[in-house]
Amino acid sequence: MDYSDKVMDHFANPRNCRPMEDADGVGQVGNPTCGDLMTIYIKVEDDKIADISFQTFGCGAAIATSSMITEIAVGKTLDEALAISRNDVAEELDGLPPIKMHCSNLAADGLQAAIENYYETHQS
Amino acid sequence: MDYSDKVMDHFANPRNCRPMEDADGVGQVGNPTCGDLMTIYIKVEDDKIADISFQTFGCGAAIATSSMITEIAVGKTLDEALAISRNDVAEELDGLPPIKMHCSNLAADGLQAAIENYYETHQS
Amino acid sequence: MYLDNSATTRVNDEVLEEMLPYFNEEFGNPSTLYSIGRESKKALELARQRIADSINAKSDEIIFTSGGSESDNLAIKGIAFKLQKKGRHIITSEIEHPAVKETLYFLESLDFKVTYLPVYENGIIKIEDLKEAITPETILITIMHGNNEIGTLQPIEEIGQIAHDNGIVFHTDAVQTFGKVEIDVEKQNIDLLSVSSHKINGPKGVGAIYIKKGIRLVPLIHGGGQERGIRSGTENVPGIVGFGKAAELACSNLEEHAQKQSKIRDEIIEKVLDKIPEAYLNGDRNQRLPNVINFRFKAIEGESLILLLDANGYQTSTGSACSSKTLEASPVLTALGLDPVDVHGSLRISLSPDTGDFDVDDFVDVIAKSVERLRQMSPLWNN
Amino acid sequence: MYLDNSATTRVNDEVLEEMLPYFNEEFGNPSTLYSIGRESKKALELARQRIADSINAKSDEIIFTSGGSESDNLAIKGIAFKLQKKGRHIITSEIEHPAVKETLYFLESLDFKVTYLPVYENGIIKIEDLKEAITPETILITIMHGNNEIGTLQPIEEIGQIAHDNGIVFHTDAVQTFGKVEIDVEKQNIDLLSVSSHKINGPKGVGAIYIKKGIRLVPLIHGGGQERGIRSGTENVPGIVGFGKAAELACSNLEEHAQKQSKIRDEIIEKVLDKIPEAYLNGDRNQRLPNVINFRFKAIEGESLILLLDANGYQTSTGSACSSKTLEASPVLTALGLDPVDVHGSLRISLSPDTGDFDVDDFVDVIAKSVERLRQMSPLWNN
Ligand SMILES: Cc1ncc(COP(=O)(O)O)c(C=O)c1O
Ligand SMILES: Cc1ncc(COP(=O)(O)O)c(C=O)c1O
Ligand code: FES
Ligand code: FES
Repeated sequence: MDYSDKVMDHFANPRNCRPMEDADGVGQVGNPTCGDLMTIYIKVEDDKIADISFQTFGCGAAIATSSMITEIAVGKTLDEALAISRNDVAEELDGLPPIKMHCSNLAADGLQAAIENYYETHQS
Repeated sequence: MDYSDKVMDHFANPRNCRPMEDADGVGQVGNPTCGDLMTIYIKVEDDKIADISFQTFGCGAAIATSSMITEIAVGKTLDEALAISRNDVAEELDGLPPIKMHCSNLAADGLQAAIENYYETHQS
Repeated sequence: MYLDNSATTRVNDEVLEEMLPYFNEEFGNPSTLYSIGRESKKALELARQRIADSINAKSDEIIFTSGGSESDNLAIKGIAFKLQKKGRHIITSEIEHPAVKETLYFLESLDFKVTYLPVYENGIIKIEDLKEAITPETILITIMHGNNEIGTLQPIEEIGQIAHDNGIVFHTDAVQTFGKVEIDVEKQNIDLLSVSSHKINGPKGVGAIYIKKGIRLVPLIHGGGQERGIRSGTENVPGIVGFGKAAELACSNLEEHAQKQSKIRDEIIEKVLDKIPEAYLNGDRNQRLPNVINFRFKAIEGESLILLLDANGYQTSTGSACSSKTLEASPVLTALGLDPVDVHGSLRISLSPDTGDFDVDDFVDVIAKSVERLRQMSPLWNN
Repeated sequence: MYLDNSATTRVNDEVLEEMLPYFNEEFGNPSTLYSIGRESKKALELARQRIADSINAKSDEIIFTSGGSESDNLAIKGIAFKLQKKGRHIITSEIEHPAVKETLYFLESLDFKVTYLPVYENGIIKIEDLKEAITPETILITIMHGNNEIGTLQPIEEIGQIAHDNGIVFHTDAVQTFGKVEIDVEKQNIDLLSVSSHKINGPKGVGAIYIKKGIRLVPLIHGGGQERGIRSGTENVPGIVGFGKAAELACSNLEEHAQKQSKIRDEIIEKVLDKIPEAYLNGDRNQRLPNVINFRFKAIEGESLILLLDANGYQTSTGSACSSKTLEASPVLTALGLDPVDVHGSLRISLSPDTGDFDVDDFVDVIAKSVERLRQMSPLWNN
């Protein structure tokens, strides 16, 4: 397994890793039976992501990609945030081992799920 | 291949290796197609082997056992000489690799053939 | 601190020293006729004798291979192809190493039938299950001696007895136990036994198989007829020399090494179970290798744990080295009947005779802190 | 003076030096997650790249094995088992190494059909014979690049072309040519190629197989999934590192080494044929490896000749190292159509880049005297 220094940094010092009691949207993806579960919490103000946090059960890459996506997403509009792809996450981390690309998928999916949850609970 | 020092000595300095023009008995065994051919020459006096020599086409063990059997046989009565077994030859050489035991067979057979040839040509 | 000796070990300095001349001084081919081949040949036979002595076998019952995987493949395919006319049924356990398991899957694709005996929560097969599984078609029982992930030991002496009572060949994968637990092929009724050098502080790429006199099998590698025709290929002389020396060192000090390691093992087990909530030992508490521990911790995932431990200077593993490539949940832990989520939270710690004295309290402390930290990140903890 | 480099070679000092750290410093398992495995993994991939570069392949087309014999077995059985539904006919030559020949005998026992192409007096197959042997059932052509006993080279580029024109997989055993004669798997139409480390001043017990992208085969050693699942077993990291370095050294100086060796080769050939009556060169004069000579001398037997040469400080061979165990006449020389008696009088001399300058005149003199001496002992000479 060859994790970049950036992956190791985000893994060892994850940013925004905490539950969020008063989140506006919560997304949970993954399956603990398969070894990964990721929860993304967002707070939305003016259609922008004002605050974001995560909790992750998973491998080093899962934790690092969760952390990284919170850094990428914060301050973005919801539309911009929805456009974040797994490649964006992997690139910002200076790459991921091929076998670990699906972990960044998980992060992108988690953020998307949180935004969808926000829309469902706030805009209908 | 692990030849004893004695084998190597008899191979490198074979005793009695020469044709014998006036032999009383000549035995030839082996098959050059199989990589070995041995000729044993004897001179008989008073029912004893007075002189003996050999020529051999074959492996190191074939040459060494030929040489050794001439040393063992010389001076023996024909009956004693007939009783020399392949094990006697191998023992005198401090042993032979298992795969090479048949070479000493060849030497014992060659001597036997020479004695038989002597009987055939002299006693009938 | 290297604590992943079940995966591989450091080559012992004495072992390396004994190997060195065979690379560039006594480099002859052991099959050649002239002087330079003779030293290699002698060295080969000394190594063979050393391996034989360490398991109470005769030296002509030992065949060198390229490692444990090749030995397992040779034993299983070799017997299957040899005896396929007699029957096509094989019995094994659910927790074999992939070198056994994948080989059996391959044979299944050729219409052999395989029974996988369950191992229950303690990671050990039941003799009754084995007895019931035997049919007139059964030609081979292959059950490992010590498990590479959880360290549990199978009752091989009894298994061998049952095999022989039923005229069935018994193979055991002893890659993890050789040099660590006493092996006596006579007493333990073993027909075929696989061992590997790099698990006992010998070099990688060398192994051996014990083949009881009278047992015949089809070779896996055909060719020039080395190793009595059972395993062709120019012999890896330096590697074999190193393996022989490593076996001698391991087996002549077996008791002492086992005692030293099981003391550390027990201390780690007690302290971890005591200090960390929802921490469990995988596999039987007593029937286990002196050098292997496997824990699971609720609500965390193993890879992230070993990365944290590595960052703190302790090199450990989640289980088998191979599984890091497939990302699949460990089939061994799954076979214990654990909750699928818990299977992902494993930590294997494996010692070796050259594991120096170390500060168990600090190690346990690092584990406890790391587990706590990952649990704080985990949506599964206290949710 | 060691002149049996076709049997095995001395490990080059630079090669050994590069291997050493991987025994007891960077000894990690390349499959593990943590830091110590990473260096091994890198070293493994560097070696893979070096082998790939030296035959114009891509690094993911190289799989490491335990040697030439395993590579041959994997190639041939792997394709046979993979394609057996397509057809069961294989074409080879009469002078293959036992690692190929015995593997084919094994497949014949499983009802595969094998055509053995004749090689004629020069030791080279005829392309017309190959064309005629092809049937719709043919799945594999396995013909060696350079012969290990007589040194002749087969026209592999043409063979590969014909294989591909007919949709047949082409394997070549390049154990003797790798590092000595240029190999370009693209240009030479090669699908599978076997190489071995210990023939090019690398360590014993390591080899590789080139598998062209897209070619699928059944593994020989099943298990943990190393080497992309094609060859399981913990990787022999130091051995592989040494092989990589040896390949780099051999292939980057190939031209220079070949010229130097063929000059000595030609000098020995000329002087022996000139000085010794009834001495003959076995195999084609020109289509041959730069480092291999094989003579035959009437009325003498080879083993006794090499023993005499050894006693005079020159280590040579009768031919293949393996044949010393079976005592059979060389099937390679027999395939040349020689008189059976003459087949026993062979002498192989094989050079290496580290063969120092030596006194060819003295060597030829020793051969001449030894031959003369043995002829004096021989009942076949002048009889
Ligand atoms: C139980 C067991 N069997 C077989 C093997 C395979 O051995 P090797 O890596 O030497 O091929 C291993 C180790 O990897 C093992 O632990
Ligand atoms: C042509 C050829 N093929 C295959 C082999 C087998 O290689 P190894 O000894 O590495 O198994 C050899 C050498 O022994 C050889 O010369
Ligand atoms: S979360 Fe599944 S492997 Fe990374
Ligand atoms: S004479 Fe046949 S091998 Fe010795």
